[in-house]
Amino acid sequence: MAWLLLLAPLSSAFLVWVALRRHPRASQAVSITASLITFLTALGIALGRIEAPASLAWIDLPGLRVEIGMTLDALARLMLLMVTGVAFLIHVYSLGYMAEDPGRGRFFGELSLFLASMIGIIVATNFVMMYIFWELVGVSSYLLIGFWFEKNSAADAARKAFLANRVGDFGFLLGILTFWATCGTVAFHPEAARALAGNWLAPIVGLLLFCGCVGKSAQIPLHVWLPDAMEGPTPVSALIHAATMVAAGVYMLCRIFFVLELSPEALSVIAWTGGITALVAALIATQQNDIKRVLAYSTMSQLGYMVLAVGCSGTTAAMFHLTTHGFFKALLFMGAGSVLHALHHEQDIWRMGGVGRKMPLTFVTFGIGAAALSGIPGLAGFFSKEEILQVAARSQPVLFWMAAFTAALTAFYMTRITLVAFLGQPRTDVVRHAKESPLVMGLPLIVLAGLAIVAGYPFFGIVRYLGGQEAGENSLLVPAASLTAVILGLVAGAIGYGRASREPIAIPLFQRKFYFDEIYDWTVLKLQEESARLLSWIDQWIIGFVLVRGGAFVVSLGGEVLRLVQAGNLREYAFVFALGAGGLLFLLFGR
Amino acid sequence: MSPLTILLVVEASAIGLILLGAPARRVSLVAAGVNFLLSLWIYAQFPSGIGGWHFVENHSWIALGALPEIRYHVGVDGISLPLVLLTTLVTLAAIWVSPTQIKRAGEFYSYLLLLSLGALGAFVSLDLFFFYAFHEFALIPTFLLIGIWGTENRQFVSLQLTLYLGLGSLVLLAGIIALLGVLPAEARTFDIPRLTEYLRDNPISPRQQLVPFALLAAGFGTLVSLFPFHSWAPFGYASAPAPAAMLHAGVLKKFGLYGLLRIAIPLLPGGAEAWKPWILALLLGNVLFVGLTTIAQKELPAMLGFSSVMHMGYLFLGLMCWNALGVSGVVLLMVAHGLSAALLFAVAGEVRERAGEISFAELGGLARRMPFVAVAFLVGSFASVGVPGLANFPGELLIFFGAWKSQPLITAVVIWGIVISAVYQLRAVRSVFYGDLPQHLAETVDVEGSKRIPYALLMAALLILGIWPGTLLGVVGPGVKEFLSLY
Amino acid sequence: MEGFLFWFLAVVLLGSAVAVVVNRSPVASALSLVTTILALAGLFGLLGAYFLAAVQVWVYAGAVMVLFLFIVMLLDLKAEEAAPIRTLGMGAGLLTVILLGAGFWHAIPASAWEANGARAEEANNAASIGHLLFGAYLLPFEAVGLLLLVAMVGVIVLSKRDV
Amino acid sequence: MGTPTLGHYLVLSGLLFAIGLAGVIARRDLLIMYMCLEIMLNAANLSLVAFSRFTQQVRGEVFVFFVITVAAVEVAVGLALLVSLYRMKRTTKAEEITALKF
Repeated sequence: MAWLLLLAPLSSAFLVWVALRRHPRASQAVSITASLITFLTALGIALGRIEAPASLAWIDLPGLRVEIGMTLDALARLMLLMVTGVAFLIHVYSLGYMAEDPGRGRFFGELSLFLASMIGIIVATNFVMMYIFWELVGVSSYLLIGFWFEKNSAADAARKAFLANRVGDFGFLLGILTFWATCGTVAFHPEAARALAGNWLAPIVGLLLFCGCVGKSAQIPLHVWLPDAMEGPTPVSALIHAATMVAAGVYMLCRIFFVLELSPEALSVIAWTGGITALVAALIATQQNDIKRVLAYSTMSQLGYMVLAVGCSGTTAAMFHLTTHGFFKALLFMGAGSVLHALHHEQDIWRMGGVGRKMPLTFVTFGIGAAALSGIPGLAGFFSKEEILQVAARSQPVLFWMAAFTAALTAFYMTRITLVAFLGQPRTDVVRHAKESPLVMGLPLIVLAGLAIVAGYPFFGIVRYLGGQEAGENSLLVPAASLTAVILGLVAGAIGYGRASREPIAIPLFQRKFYFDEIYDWTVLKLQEESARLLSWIDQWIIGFVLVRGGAFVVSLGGEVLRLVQAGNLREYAFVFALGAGGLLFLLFGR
Repeated sequence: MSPLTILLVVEASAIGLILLGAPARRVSLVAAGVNFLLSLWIYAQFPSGIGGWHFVENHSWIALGALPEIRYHVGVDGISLPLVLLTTLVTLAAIWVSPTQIKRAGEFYSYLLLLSLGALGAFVSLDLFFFYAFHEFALIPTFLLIGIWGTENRQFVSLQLTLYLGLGSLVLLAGIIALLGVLPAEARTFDIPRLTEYLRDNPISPRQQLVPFALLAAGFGTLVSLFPFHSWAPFGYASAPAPAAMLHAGVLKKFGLYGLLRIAIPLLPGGAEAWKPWILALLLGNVLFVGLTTIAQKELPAMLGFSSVMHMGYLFLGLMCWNALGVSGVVLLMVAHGLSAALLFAVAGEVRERAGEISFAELGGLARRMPFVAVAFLVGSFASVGVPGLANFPGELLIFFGAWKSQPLITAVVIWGIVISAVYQLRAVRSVFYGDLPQHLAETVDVEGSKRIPYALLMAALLILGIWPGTLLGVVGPGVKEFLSLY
Repeated sequence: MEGFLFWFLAVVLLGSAVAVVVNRSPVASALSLVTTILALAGLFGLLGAYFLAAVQVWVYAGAVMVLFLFIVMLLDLKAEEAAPIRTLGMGAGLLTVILLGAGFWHAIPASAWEANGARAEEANNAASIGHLLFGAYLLPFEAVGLLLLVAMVGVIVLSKRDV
Repeated sequence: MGTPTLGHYLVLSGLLFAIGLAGVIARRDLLIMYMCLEIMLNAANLSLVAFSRFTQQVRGEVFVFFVITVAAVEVAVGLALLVSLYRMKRTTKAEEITALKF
């Protein structure tokens, strides 16, 4: 039964790919059914009705056994439920959002492929299986970002995403290989990892594996692809680049925590990477004008939070925040998508204004999501962020203060986009003619808004499900600091943008995203391009010309010389032949 | 009669029929189809779980005084069977994608069949003489196919390729002679299993192995385009007509690797050990040097040619580490690379023919006009980049695992190749199929109808082997185990 | 007696062979060739191969030489008036004779100079050849017969003006 | 003048062969070259017969029989070729027939 989790979306993807690409209605039906089946299966698993099946041997050779199996522990069950639930809602939402796109058959097929790969990551029983599906989510993300492949920007963004992920995966694979070489297995066996304890390889393995997370979860310095990935259709941004795939990095860290915890050095590097990412992304978010980009940087920043939590040994906190963030970030993106849908894909918040009055449902749900993200008490985000700040305060005080400052920034930029986009007067004609989105898009918003409100409360049981909070004393300083931060952020946002009709402050460093793209253009890309060109030149001229053609030239020179002899004159041939024969006689019969 | 002989006879008689004036395309399609089904039958009948030779046929052929006896000795084991399957499948696809209207059709199709016959013969031969002769035999149609039906600069390219490969074969021949030369006279034989047995029981001293191994490695290496003996490959493939490039890059090139795997390394382990550092250094050249060179290519076929050279680096790595994981990976990757290279070259041929352009700067946005071709190219690209779910991934993975314990640094550098290959392959996707559609390509038409079948076959094979490598590993694993236990 | 005959025939043989080479007129060359062949037939007889001697005379002197003369007449070839044998060609020829002759001499093993075996069964010479031809060498014999047929067809095809 | 030995015959055969070859080299007329070829064949025959006699085997003579037959065939075909060449080129000079294809 549990195999349905993988088989349903896979067969849906295959069916659409082979037969239904040209039949949008059929492929929608197939894909949504598949996602519903996975959700129900996940529910069955969470309720304990469905057991994990026996593993199949995928590769079984002396020295390496790779299984395809299913781990269905609490961690996986929670993640499954969140992913399949959000995925189902987004499938439904896409019905409305993509209604006019001629290529939506393909779109739903690719969504199914993504869903299957994501589930594969969640249930993986070993490193190789995780790597397989890890790569596959990369592929489906590539396909979906490049869904509108005619757009140059979308095509470039897709490629950038795949390559950045590949760089991370390179480290991930090296980490897997090192782990296997030291521990003799690729399975997630905490006992097997004992071979690493106290070994000088432990931090190296941990950090190499972390590389995978850096790529997938858009941590600095491999984060550059995430904002560009917003070129994909908005449901994709909501599902893949906000709620699920990018969170897979954090999930992976929790899954392999038994390796990470062997090395405090690796953990603190992870914590610092997360903290810095959270802060930098939040700073950039304050100055972006594209509504989806603000949300993208916000996602990055929240992922930084989660990574920070893992680095401070707070896997429960990380997973808690991952789940709630999945709900409200999907909500925010779908809300933004609803606005874009109504405004004919106008993404600049300064060209909106007053959308709230035209689209009340979207406004209310978006507002709930924004409030949850900002960490306003009583909503899901408040509880989970609180957990993270607690673990940070316990082990990395400096990072705690950075995180608290980030919380203020979060509240600030969410206030900014809500005020600028939804309140005030309409600034363009498109807004004046906007209409509320259809019900298929509205319903998922309502469901997610509900979840964004309640998911954090203890009665909802996420933390309990994960086995309770990390041990340790909760300090009172944390809620105080975070509340102050939120209030400061809200007030600053309200003051700055309450009546603004254009950007009151301009900080180029933040607008240009800390110049990461420029730096990469100038270093990595240029370096690689130039060296490629140089090597190609060497290949063509030194190897291809001097060596190969030089050799050919010597041979053909010899040929030219010999040609003088081979003039086609029979008698000359006979003479040379006679000389040779005579010579041979002397040579062979020497006495 | 062994079914392997039937495989050879079917192609030979198809060539005969074509020469007698039968409709070339139909006859060769039927022959290739029959062979493909027959090889599937052989695969189904192949005893699982046991290594060793099967479907053996062994007759004396010719015995000349001082020369060791030459025997017609054929058979397959878990290593050569996948290559036979690869050959028949790619042959079928290559013949199928060939243009229906082509000048001198009879010759064209018989050369394709001849090329396939040579490769097939080399893979099933257990006699060194036939092993060598079949491959040599296949070089002739390669030359003619490029020389007559090739595109840009075909005269020069076909000559260069043939001279290069001929020279490689010559060095190889010298290597075989040197190998037999270091043996005592009574042990000299062309029979590969007997040679293997003899050398297992009476190993020759490592010093004596140095020269024969160097010659064999250089000869086979040239045939597989080991850096820096690779110059023939990229432009040869770029200029070859698509079916010829499919068959050569996909199938015939594997002969060199197969020879290293079957002859050079196992028979001369001491030589292999001594030359290992050199080969490791050269294969880095394949992955890094050629990999980066590939990035700088400006035309689709040349880029595919370079990329095919680059991927040979992985295979050399798997061979040099010489353990069950690595060698199984090599067999898998040989098949997978054959399939993906065939698919990509077929698409490149389609693009060249339908769009009339090959340079990246002139192409773009073709996915809108030719969605099927775009999908095929995407699948081929993902396969060659090593994405899971497609056949190349398990092969590469096994090679990495096999090589990691003994050569972690080199392996790490080679793994960086997965990033390099993603860079150039996705750039090709981007600039040929994505983005704006230029005016002059607005009328391009997609592949339709039964012409899609060969692409579908190749994609299906890639998918099946990628999703469940066990389909081949069930045969390869025991075969490799038995094979390695012989030494 | 045998010694004398040998030396006599040897001198005639070589002399007429040189005459074939140096004669300007093709007719003279052809006639010298006949002499060569007759001398050779004599040598065969001296060696006891009477049957072959007879065949030599019939086939060569009879058939082949007639063919040669016939062609010479047919093509109406004149002596090479304008350019006889060039000195270069002459030198090359001489060099060849010296080099090859010395080479052969050099190559003959010492034992050959002592070999002075008895004659083979003279009486049954033709009979034993016949037995071999129709026994052990039957297949080559038939093949040669086929070859003759093929040659005949070939010659007809070649000499027809328009095929 | 004692009885000739095998060596004598062999030297005689070698010299005859050399003269024939010299003729092929020195003469420029294809017809004469053909005659010289015949001389060379006959030289070979002589050594075969001599060997046959001095080793008391008839097999060598059988071989000569075949050689004579094949030589007759060769002359017939060769001369036919010569005639058609002459028709085409109006010459039988070897230097003037240098291209391997027409």
